[in-house]
Amino acid sequence: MQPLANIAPLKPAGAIEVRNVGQVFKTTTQDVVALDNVSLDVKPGRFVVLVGPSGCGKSTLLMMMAGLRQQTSGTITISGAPIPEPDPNRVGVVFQEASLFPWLTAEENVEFPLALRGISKNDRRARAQEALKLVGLDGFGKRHPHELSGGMKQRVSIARGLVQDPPVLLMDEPFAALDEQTRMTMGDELLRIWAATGKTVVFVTHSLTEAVYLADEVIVMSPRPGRIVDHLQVPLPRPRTYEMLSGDAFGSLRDRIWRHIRKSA
Amino acid sequence: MQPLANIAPLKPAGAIEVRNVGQVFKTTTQDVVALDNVSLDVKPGRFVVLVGPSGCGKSTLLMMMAGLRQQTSGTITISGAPIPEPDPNRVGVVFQEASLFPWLTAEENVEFPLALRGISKNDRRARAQEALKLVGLDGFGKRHPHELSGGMKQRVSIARGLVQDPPVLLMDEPFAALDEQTRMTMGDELLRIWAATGKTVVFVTHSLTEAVYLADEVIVMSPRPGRIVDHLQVPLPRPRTYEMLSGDAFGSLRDRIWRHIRKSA
Amino acid sequence: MSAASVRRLIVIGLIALWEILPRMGFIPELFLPSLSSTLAAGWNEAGEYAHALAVTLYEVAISMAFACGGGILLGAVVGSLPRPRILIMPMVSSLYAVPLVILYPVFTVWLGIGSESKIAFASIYGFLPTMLATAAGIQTIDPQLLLAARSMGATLSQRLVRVIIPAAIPTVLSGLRVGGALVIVGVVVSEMLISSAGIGYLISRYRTILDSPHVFAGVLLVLAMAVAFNAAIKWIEGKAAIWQTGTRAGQSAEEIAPAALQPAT
Amino acid sequence: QAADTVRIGLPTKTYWPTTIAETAVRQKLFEKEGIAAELTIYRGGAETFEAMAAGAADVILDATSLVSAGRKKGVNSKVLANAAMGYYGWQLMTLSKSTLGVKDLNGKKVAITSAGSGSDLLALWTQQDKKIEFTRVPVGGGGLVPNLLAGNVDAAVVYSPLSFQISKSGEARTILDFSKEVPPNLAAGWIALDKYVQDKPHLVQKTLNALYGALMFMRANKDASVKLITELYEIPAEIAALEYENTIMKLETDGAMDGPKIPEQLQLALDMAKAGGMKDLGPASEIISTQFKPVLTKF
Amino acid sequence: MQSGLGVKAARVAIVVALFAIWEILSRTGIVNPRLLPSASDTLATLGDLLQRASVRKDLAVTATEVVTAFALAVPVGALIGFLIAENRYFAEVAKPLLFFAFSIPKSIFLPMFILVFGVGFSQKVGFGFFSTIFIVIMSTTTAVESVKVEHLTVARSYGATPMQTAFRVYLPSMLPVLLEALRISMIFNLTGVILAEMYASRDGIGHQIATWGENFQMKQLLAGVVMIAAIAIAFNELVRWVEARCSHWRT
Ligand SMILES: Nc1ncnc2c1ncn2[C@@H]1O[C@H](COP(=O)(O)OP(=O)(O)OP(=O)(O)O)[C@@H](O)[C@H]1O
Ligand SMILES: Nc1ncnc2c1ncn2[C@@H]1O[C@H](COP(=O)(O)OP(=O)(O)OP(=O)(O)O)[C@@H](O)[C@H]1O
Ligand SMILES: [Mg+2]
Ligand SMILES: [Mg+2]
Repeated sequence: MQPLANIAPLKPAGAIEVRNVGQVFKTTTQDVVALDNVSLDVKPGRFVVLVGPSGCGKSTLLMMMAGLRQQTSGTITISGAPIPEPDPNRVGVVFQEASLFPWLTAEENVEFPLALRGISKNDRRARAQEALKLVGLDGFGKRHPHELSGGMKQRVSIARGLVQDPPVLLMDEPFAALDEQTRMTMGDELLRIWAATGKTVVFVTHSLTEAVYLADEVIVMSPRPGRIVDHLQVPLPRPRTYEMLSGDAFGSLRDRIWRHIRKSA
Repeated sequence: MQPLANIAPLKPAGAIEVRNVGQVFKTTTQDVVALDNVSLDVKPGRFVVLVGPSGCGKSTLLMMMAGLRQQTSGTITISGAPIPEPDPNRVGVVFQEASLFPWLTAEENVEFPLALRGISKNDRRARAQEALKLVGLDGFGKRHPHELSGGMKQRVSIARGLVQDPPVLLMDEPFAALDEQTRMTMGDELLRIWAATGKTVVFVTHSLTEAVYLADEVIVMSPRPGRIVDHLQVPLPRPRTYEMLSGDAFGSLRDRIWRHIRKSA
Repeated sequence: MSAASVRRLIVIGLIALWEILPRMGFIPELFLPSLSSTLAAGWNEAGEYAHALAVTLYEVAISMAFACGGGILLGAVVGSLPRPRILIMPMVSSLYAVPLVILYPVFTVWLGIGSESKIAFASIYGFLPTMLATAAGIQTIDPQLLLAARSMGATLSQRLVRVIIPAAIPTVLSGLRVGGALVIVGVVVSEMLISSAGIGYLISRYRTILDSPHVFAGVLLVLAMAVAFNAAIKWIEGKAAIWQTGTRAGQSAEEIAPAALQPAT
Repeated sequence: QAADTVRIGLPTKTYWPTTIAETAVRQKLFEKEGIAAELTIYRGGAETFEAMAAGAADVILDATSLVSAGRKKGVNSKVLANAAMGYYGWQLMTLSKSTLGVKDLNGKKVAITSAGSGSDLLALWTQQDKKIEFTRVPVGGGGLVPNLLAGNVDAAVVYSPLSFQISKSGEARTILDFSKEVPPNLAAGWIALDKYVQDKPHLVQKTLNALYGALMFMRANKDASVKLITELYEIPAEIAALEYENTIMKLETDGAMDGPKIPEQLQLALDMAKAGGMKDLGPASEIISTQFKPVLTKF
Repeated sequence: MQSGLGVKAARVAIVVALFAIWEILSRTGIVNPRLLPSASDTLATLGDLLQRASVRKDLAVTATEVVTAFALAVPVGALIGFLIAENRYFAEVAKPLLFFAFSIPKSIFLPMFILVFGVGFSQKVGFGFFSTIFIVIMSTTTAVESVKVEHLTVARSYGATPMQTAFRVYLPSMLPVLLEALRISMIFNLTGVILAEMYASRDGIGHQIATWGENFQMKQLLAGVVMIAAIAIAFNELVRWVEARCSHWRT
C-alpha cells in the first residue's frame, strides 16, 4: 500500500553519518571544547582510520558513535538511525583501556557479550576460543586478567570486540601495547575479517604506517578544539602487502599525514 | 684506619646487575615460568632499551628491578645492593598502565612522590609544574585523571616518574599511547634529561625505531620462558638526530632486532 | 519538583501525622502522644532533659572517637595487610556475632553502671561494623595504585593515609555513618537497659510509669541527635567530595551517561 | 468448632501469675470453661500493659497503678479481680557477709530493676518509712544479683523466687521483708480493657473462673504445685517450696472487688505509686470493676 | 595457599586460648564463678540444654524467624540501596531520611510492632526486618558506589539490560563489600529478632535467655549466648566459604 517507503533511499547497514557534532565538557575549572563542528561520512564497509595528536578528541568521537556519550550539538546516525543508546547489534567497541572484568577469566571476558545475548554455553565457549586463537592467546583462556601482561590484556579486549560481530566496529588504539610483529599479524588478521564480513571499521591509531597500511580513508584531527583537518583516500590496492610500505605512494601519504600531526601537536 | 674500604671497587650509583634471575608465577591452573635464567649488566649512566614480544616478561623484569616483586631465583643488585623493597632514592618507575590516583589532580599526582618525602608545598608545586610542562601538559594541572585523554594520562605518569629524580629510571612502554610527534618530542626531552643528569635508564618499548633511536644498548627478549636472546650495542653518536633514522647503520640494527622479534612472536 | 522539596514535604507530612493521628484518636496517646503534648512535656522538665542530654552527649562523643576513629584506622590497617586480614577478620566478625545486648547486664558488673559501661558497650557496638566495612572496602582498591605508591617509597602509614583511605573514601564514609549511628543507638539502648542518667534512662523510666509524652520527649532528643549527627556527616562528605572525583560517588550526572542513572529494575 | 481464645498477658516469667496461669493450663481448667488460653510473657509490667492497650493481650495481671495511669493516656481498663494485697516474696537484701541493716543504707546504693517499677516503689517506700535516703540504681532484672555480688551496690530489692534462691544459697540475706512490712494494699489485679469486658464479658468471667480455680488447685495440691514451680523455673525443689509457702499461699483467693476495704486499699496502692513518681492518677473508684465474681472452676 | 593450614591452626589456637583463659579466670576465682561460670560448666550446660525438646523447639522457632526476616530484608534492602545509588533523584529524597532512621535506636519502636502485628511470628519477623533493612540499604549503596565506571561502560556498550548489568557487573564487583554487609546484617537481624522475643513472646530462644538472665541462671544464660553466637558464627563461616569461592581472582 505504501510503495514509496520502499523506493525512498535506504541507508544500508554500516553507514556512519556525523553532522556538525560538538562536545563540550564541563570541568570544575572551566568548560573544555573537546570537539567542534565535526562532520564525517563513512560509507558501509569502509575501513576508516582516525589519527591525531594526543587529546584531540578521537576517543570522544568514538564514544559518541557508540552511543556511550551524547554529543553537545549536532547529530550522529549509524545505519541511518541516531544512536541515543549503545546498540550492540549495530556497533561494537574495543576500548582504549582494556577494561576487562577482573573477576572473569580471559575466556569468560570474551564470552561476556555473547552471554548477554543468551547464547548457549557451548556455542559461546567455541566462539571465544576461536577469537582468542585469532589474537594469539590460545591456551591463556583460563587466566584472570591480573595474570596477563599488558599486551595480552589488550588482545583479550580485541577478541571481546571481534566475537560479537556487529556491522560497525569501533576500535580505539587496539594495538598500542603490542610489539611490532604481533601488531602486523593482528592488523592482517583484522583486514582479513573485515574483507570477509564487509564490516565498517573505524580505527584509531598513533602509528601512521599502520594507518596507511590498514585504511581506505584516513581522517586527521587537530586538537583544542578537536577538528577534522584532512580526510585522505588511500588508493593502494587490496590486499595490502608489506612491500607497499616502502613504495612511494605509501611514503607520500604518510608524509602528508605526518605534516598535519607535526603542525598541530 | 681502614683505607682498604676506599680502595675496594665501589659500585657507582646507578649500576644494575641481574644474575641468573628466574620468575615463576603460580596460577590456579599451572605454574608459569615468566623469566628463566636472565643475566644482565647495566653500567651506570647507560640508556638501555628492552624489547620483546608481548608477554615475554619485560614488565616482570622491571618490577623485580624496582623491588616491587621478588624473583623466584637469582639475584638483582641496584647500585651494588640488593633491592628487597622499593627504594625511591635508588629507583623510579613509570608503569605500563598510567596508575594515577583518581582523587588527585594531574598536578597533585605529579607532586605525590615529593609529598611523600615531605618537600614543602611551594617547592613541590614548582617542580610539578616544570615536569608537566616537559610532557606538554601545561595548563592541565588542575584536571582530574578522568578528565584527561589516554595519552595525557600516560604523560602525567611520565611526569610523576621524572619528578622523583632517582639515579635509575625504569620506564615501561611510557610512550605507547602517544602520537608520533609527541612521542618524538618526548623522546628527545628524555634524552636531554638523561644526558644532563647521568641517570641510568631502562626503557621498554615496542617501537624498534624508538628503541634504536634512544638506546646505548638494546636487549632483546624471547617469550615462554622469557630469555635474553640478544644484547646489541648501538654505536650511533650522540646527540641523535632524525636524519640518522634513514641511515644504514640504523636500518641494519633495526633489522637485526626485527628478525629476533619475528622469530619469537 | 526538586528532590529537596519532596524530602521536606515528607518530613512535614510526618510531623503533621505525628500531631494529627493521636489527636484524632487513631493511635492511643500511650503509644504516640501528639507532638504538641510531647513538646510541652519536654519543656516542663527542660532542666532534667538538658542534664540527661549532657550525659548522653558526653558518652556519645567518647564512644564515637573510639568506634569511628579506631574502626576506620584498624579496618584500614587490617584490610590492607593480607596476613592479619586472613587471620583476624573472621575472628573479629565472629566476635561481633556474640549478641552483646543480652550480656549487657553482666557487663555492668565489671564496668559499673556509670558512663564507662555505656561507652564500652557503644564503642564495641559501633567499632566492629566500622572496622569490618572499612576493611572490606579496602579490598576493592585497585592494587595497581598501591603498587605505584610503594614504588615511590610510601611507608605503610603514608599508604594508609594517602592512598588506602582516600581510595576507600566512599566505604570509609559509610563506615563513619554506620559506626556513628550505632554509637548513638548503643549509648541510648544501654542507658535504657541499665543506668541512672542520660536520655535512655529517662525514656525507660517514663515508660515504666506509662508517661508517654515524657517518653517521646526523650525520643525527640534522640532524633535531634541523629539529625545533628547527619549534618556533621554531610559536612564531612562535603569536605571529602574532592577526593571522590573520579569515583562513582563523586561523578556528576552528565559524567555517567543518562542511561546509567536509570533505576536498574 | 474452635473454642474462643483468651490471650493472657503475664509480666515476667518467674512471677507468680505465670505459675497460676500455667497451672490452669495444665489442669485443663480453661478447657473445662470451654475456652482456650494463650499465655504471653512480657518484659515487665509496663510492657504487659502496653500489650493490652495494643490489643495483643485480653486479660493481664499487672500493677493497679498502671490502670489508673493508663486512663489518662486514653487506655480505658479496669481492675476486675483482686489478686495480691502485698509484695509477696519481695525482699531488700544485702550480701551475707555485709553487716548493714536497713538504717545503715542511708547514703548508700540500692539496686532496683528499673525506675518506676515495682522494685522502685518499694525502694521509695523504704526511704519514706525508715526516714533514710539512698541512691536507687536501676540495673534491670538480670543485673540485680550480679551487681550485688560484684559489690557495685550495697543492697538490692529482689523479687521471688530469686530472693529465696540467693538467700538459700547463702549469698545474700534479707534485711527487710516487704511482704510483711508494707501495709496491705491492692498492689496487683487481673485487668482487661473496658471494651473487651463490654464485648466479651462471658470470656472474662470464664478466664477468671479458671485462674482462681487454678489457685485453689494449688492451695490444695502442694506437691504437684511445688513440682510445677521446680520445672517451670528450673529451680531446686526447696526453693519452689518456699515460693509456694510465701507467695502462692498468700494470694487473694476469691478475687473479690466488692469488699468494703477495697477502695481504700486500692487508693493506698495508688498513693505509693504517686510517691514513686507517677503523675496524673485518678481516684481509685474509677478503676474498680465489681462486675465479676470468680466462680472457681472445679479441678 | 599453603599458609591456609597455618592460618587455620592459628585460628583454632586463638579460640582454644580464649576458652582456656575463660576457664582459668573462673576456676581460680579471679572472677567470681557465680558471675562467670567456667567454660567447661557452660559447655556442659549447653549440651544439657540441647538435649531438651523445648530448647530445640525454641531454637527452631527463632531460626525460622531469623531466616524469614533475613530473606525479606536483604533483597528489599538491596533493591532500595541499589535505587538510591543509581537514581540521583530518589537518592536525594530518600538517603537523608533513611540514614536518619538508621541512627535511631530501634527498640523504641518495639511497642509499635505489637500494636501493628500483635504478639507472634509476624511481630518478631517484622522487628527483625526493621532492624536489618537500614544497614542493608546503607551497605548496598556503598557497595554500588565502589563499582568502576569503566566496567559499567563496557557492559553498556554490549547492550546489557539493567538486570544483566546488576548480576554480571555490579554483583561480582561489589562482592567483597556485599558479603561483609551480609555478615553485619545477619548480626543485626539476629539481635533484632532476639530483642523482640525478649520483649514479648511465647517461645523462641531470646525469650528463654531473658528468663535465665532475670532468674540469675548464669550457666544457662551463658550457654544460651554461646548457642546464639555459634549460630551467628556458623552463618559467618558460610559467608566466608562463599567469599572464598568467589574471590580467588583478587590477590
Ligand atoms: N570527562 C572529561 N571531562 C573533561 N574533559 C575531558 C573529558 N574527557 C575528555 N576530555 C578532554 O577532551 C579532550 C579529548 O579527549 P579524548 O580522550 O577524546 O582524546 P584522544 O584524541 O582520544 O587522545 P589520546 O590519543 O591521548 O587518547 C582532551 O583534551 C581531554 O582532556
Ligand atoms: N601475576 C601473574 N600471574 C601469572 N602469570 C603472570 C602474572 N604476571 C605476569 N604473568 C605472565 O608472565 C608473562 C610475562 O608477563 P609480562 O607482563 O612481564 O610481559 P611483558 O613482556 O611486559 O608483555 P607486554 O609487552 O604485553 O606488556 C606473561 O606470560 C604473563 O601471562
Ligand atoms: Mg583516546
Ligand atoms: Mg608489559
